[in-house]
Amino acid sequence: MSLFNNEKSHGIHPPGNKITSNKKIERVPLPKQVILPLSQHIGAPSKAIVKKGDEVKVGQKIAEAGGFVSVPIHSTVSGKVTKVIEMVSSVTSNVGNAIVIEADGKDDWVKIDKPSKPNKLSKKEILNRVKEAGIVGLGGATFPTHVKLQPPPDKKIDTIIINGCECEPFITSDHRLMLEHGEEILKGLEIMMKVLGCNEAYIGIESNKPDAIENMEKIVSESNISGEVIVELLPAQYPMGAEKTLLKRILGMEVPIGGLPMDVGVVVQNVGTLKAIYDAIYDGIPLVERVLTVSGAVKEPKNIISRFGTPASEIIDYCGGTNSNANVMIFGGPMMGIAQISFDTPTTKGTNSILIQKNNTEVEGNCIRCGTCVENCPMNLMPLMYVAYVKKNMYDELKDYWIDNCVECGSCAYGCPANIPLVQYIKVGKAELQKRRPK
Amino acid sequence: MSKTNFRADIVPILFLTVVVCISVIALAYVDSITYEKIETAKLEAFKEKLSVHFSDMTDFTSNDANDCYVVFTDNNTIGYAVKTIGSGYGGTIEMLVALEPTNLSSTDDLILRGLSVISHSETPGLGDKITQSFFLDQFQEVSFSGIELSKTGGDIDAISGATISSKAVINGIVSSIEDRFDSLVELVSSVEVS
Amino acid sequence: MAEETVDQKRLVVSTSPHIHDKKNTKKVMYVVCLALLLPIIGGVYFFGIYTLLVVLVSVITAITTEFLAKRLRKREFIMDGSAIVTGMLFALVLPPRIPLWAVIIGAAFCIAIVKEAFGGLGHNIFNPALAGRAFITVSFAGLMTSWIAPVKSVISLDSITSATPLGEGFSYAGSTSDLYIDLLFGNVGGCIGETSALFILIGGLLLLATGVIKWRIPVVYIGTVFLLAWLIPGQDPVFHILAGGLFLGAFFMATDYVTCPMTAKGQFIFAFGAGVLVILIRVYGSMPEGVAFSILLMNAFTPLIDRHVKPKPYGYIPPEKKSRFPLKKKAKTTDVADKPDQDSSTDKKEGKK
Amino acid sequence: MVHILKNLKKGIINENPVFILLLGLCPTLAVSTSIDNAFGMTAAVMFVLISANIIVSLIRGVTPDRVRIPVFIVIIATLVTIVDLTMKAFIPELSKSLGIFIPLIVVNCIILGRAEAFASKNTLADSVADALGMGIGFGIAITIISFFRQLLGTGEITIFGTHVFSAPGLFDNPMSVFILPMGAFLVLGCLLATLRYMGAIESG
Repeated sequence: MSLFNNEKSHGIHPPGNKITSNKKIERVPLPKQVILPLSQHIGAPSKAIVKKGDEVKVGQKIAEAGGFVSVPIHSTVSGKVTKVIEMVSSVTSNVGNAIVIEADGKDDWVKIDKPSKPNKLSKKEILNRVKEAGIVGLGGATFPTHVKLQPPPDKKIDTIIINGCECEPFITSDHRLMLEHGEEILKGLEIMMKVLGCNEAYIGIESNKPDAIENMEKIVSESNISGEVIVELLPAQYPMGAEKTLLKRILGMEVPIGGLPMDVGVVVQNVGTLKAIYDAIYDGIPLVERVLTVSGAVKEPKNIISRFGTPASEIIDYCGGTNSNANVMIFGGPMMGIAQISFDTPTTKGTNSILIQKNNTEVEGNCIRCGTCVENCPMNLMPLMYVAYVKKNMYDELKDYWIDNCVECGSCAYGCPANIPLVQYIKVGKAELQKRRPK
Repeated sequence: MSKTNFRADIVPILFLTVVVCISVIALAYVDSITYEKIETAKLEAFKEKLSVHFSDMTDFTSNDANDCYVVFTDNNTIGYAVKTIGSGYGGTIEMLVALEPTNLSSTDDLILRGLSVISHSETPGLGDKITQSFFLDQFQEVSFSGIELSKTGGDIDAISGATISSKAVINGIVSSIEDRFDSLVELVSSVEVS
Repeated sequence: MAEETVDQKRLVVSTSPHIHDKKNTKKVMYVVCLALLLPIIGGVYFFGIYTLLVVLVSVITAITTEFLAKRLRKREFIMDGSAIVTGMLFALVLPPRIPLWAVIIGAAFCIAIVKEAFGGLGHNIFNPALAGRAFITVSFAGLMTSWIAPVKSVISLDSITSATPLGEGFSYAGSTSDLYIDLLFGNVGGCIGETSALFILIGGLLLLATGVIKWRIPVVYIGTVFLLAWLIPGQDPVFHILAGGLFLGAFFMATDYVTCPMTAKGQFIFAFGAGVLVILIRVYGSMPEGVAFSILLMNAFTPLIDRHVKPKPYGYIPPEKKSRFPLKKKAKTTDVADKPDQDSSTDKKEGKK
Repeated sequence: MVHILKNLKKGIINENPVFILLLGLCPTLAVSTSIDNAFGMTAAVMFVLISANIIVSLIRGVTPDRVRIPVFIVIIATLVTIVDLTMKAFIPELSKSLGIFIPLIVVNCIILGRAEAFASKNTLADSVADALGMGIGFGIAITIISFFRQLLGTGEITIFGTHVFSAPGLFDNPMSVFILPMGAFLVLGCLLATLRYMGAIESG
């Protein structure tokens, strides 16, 4: 079958541009003001528990989980809540509430509830702490981690895959994290394995990060779980870091259409999330900051660590400002990231990179049916059919081509010689199908 | 259920029957006027085809299968004709081969008087050149054995670019005449007896 | 200072991905043009400078027609090179001494009817150049069957009527190896661009090397013809692949993105079908050459192939096949039901270890 | 009187059977190889169309609904057979070149369509006007198509043996594709496209 379906070719090789991979993580000065949207994660928005005028400290809970698939939000600075505003989400473009906090510059922390014996914590306690720390998947999808750690009883998890691929060009935050905080990551993994009760884990790292592979292998071999964790070298190819492609690459299994990795007994977690789990369990620190890469058309591309809610402009200024012709700011990588309306947009839990670019959108041409998108699609779909059907408003036919299986990785649009924005058409089609779905 | 509704069930049947009857009567009437005319028209049309080769013909007779003909002028046999079929590029080619009134001991004695194409579906501008006189005239006064392409030693030059059509004509003539030779002989002898 | 520039800047918002491969339609078309120059040079060498005129007229007519058609359809005319490719390909499948007016009519037909009437680039069902050739063949059968022998002089306007090797069959005076060499280098009668297998092969390899075409269609197409000719008694497989327009068709026509299937499996079916048709037409049909019609016929099948040969998507679980014997099926399903999915996946995993 | 004229005009322009309703394409495409054929076909179709409309309109009050279509078909088939026999008897040449398409008038959608859609619901005068209009519309369309096909396919125009004119370049190298069935589709397609472009047909 490999003659007909060359699986290796499914995916693309955009130029890596990992210009910041040798830059140590730097801490950005505290912002003067933070804007914290109540919906920074997948699931129900959090519910605010502070009101205008309240004094808050760093790490103080300012919103609590709005449901099971939801997490609390903590203040990332110390200061005063000045207002609650309505703002457009930087991810979904939905309008939601956001809490604005004026920083007093003191950076006072709330009393940290640091467990005395982190290794002795029960499964329930760990889950509770993970949830209360507001941890979500930091790879970009921002799925609440405590939900992932509590699979339904009929789904036995036997393998954990740690995603250290970072297949998107430019981004190096996970790379730096693995180099500088490898031990914490592995401790986090240990906690996860304990919670899920499984004794098999893979750390998948792309071959373009040899130092990270070396570092992680060294740390794994020195740890007490060295027999259970395997560092897996993966070819540098986009989208290797999508959980479904990663799972297939490492375990040779496919997640059924419409299913989750847990359907085949696997949980995929980003390295950043593991670091956050470590912080929450060992140090009792909630999720208030993260590592992110600032790259592209900025004067000094850097890996930085910043508090959530910091306006992007402050981070960019810290990196020396933008080059003169830049007119696009992307939260996330160039392949799947979301272009932002303004430089003032605050970063959120899912923001793993700020990428500055010059707009290079070209005129959309006619599809010449070259099949590049079919060949590039990691999910083995036929993206061009979605364009054809969406253009003709034939939404029901989209299902015949398994549109729900699309992960919107952008490989199709990247290679399209006619510059067709395929992902845009696919998003329109999915949204239209969602509208028609009987509730 | 079993009760038949006269208006709903019987009337339509009766109506349709009446209509059919009327149309049958009408057709029978039209047929009675036109039948003879159609037959004569057909005969005339064929006679015309034959008279291309036998300009002084007055009558002809044919066998049961209607593919062999004997042509007369005032009861004198002046020649024979055979309908031949070749399979060409676009379909069958129907032809009429006119023969000199020779001794019919074997096919080798036959001499062609001429050839005409009755119907064909060859490519216009190419294969349909078989209907043009420069090609057909080659078949005048040719012995049966000479019906072969000049390339392979015969008397007939193929139409350039339409070798297939030319071959089809020749193969059609040869095979059809070989097939129908016996019935031609039979027809001729029966005519002579009467 | 920096802050000011940052704040006042207006940002452009577009959907992901924000980077793009350097490949685009225009570049693809110009690479094809470049590859086509080789067979054109071959044509000029063997049949004289007049053939260059034919190519030029064809290309100019194609571009002009596209411009006019776009104007008529009130669409923007973009010089994306596809008209040049069509014009070149069309000229290459014409006899060397075709009158220029026939070239104009044909090239205009290619663009106006076969391409633009269906909606322009990407929407045509048939390969424009081949459909144009078919149109001219049916229209002016006489012109399209008058071949000349190679004159091997650029300035010569001589024309000695000759038959193509395929039209003549095997009645070639000389040894088989001479025939092969003549066929390979193009020293035979035929269309402008289809005589020299070697030139076309080099052009085709250029396309393969630049990634414009995939190996599947040319290899399967030529391979099928070779294999079938080898299996049929009395046919010379080498002669069959070298003679006529098979190479030109396999590398430049059958691989046309728009009119061939997109999936690898579909391309196999397409190329195999075309190969079978070539042999059927050449050996059992009434025409000496069948490349053009084989590709056109398979073009007609392309939408069907694309509809039914979809790649198996990631994570696809085939629906349970309906057995024709319900009793047996029942027994089977209970078997399967006993073992949940989990088992099969762990099996796989263990295999991996 | 006004609406009779309206019905007449409707068939020729607004609802031209070939160009707008796209009905009766089988004979239109098949026999439009020469203007002679077009005239012959038009005459045959018009005779059947008018007679069928007259008869259907006359019996519209008494025709039971359930056997409506069979009755219409019987009437049309009878009329067509009459035309066929008559043509064979009196104009065998034309009959031969129209060939199978005379008997096939039976299934020509224009005729059954008008009988069913119009004549079975309207008065005699209206039905005759409708048939006449449709017949003329069909005639005009098939004549235009056959004009182009004959001109392009043979390079000259002859009507009933009379040579009208020949196009200089075309006569030496006629584009025989237009005489073939494919040419009929090409000509019809181009004509429809032109009419649509000029706004004669509303795009829908």
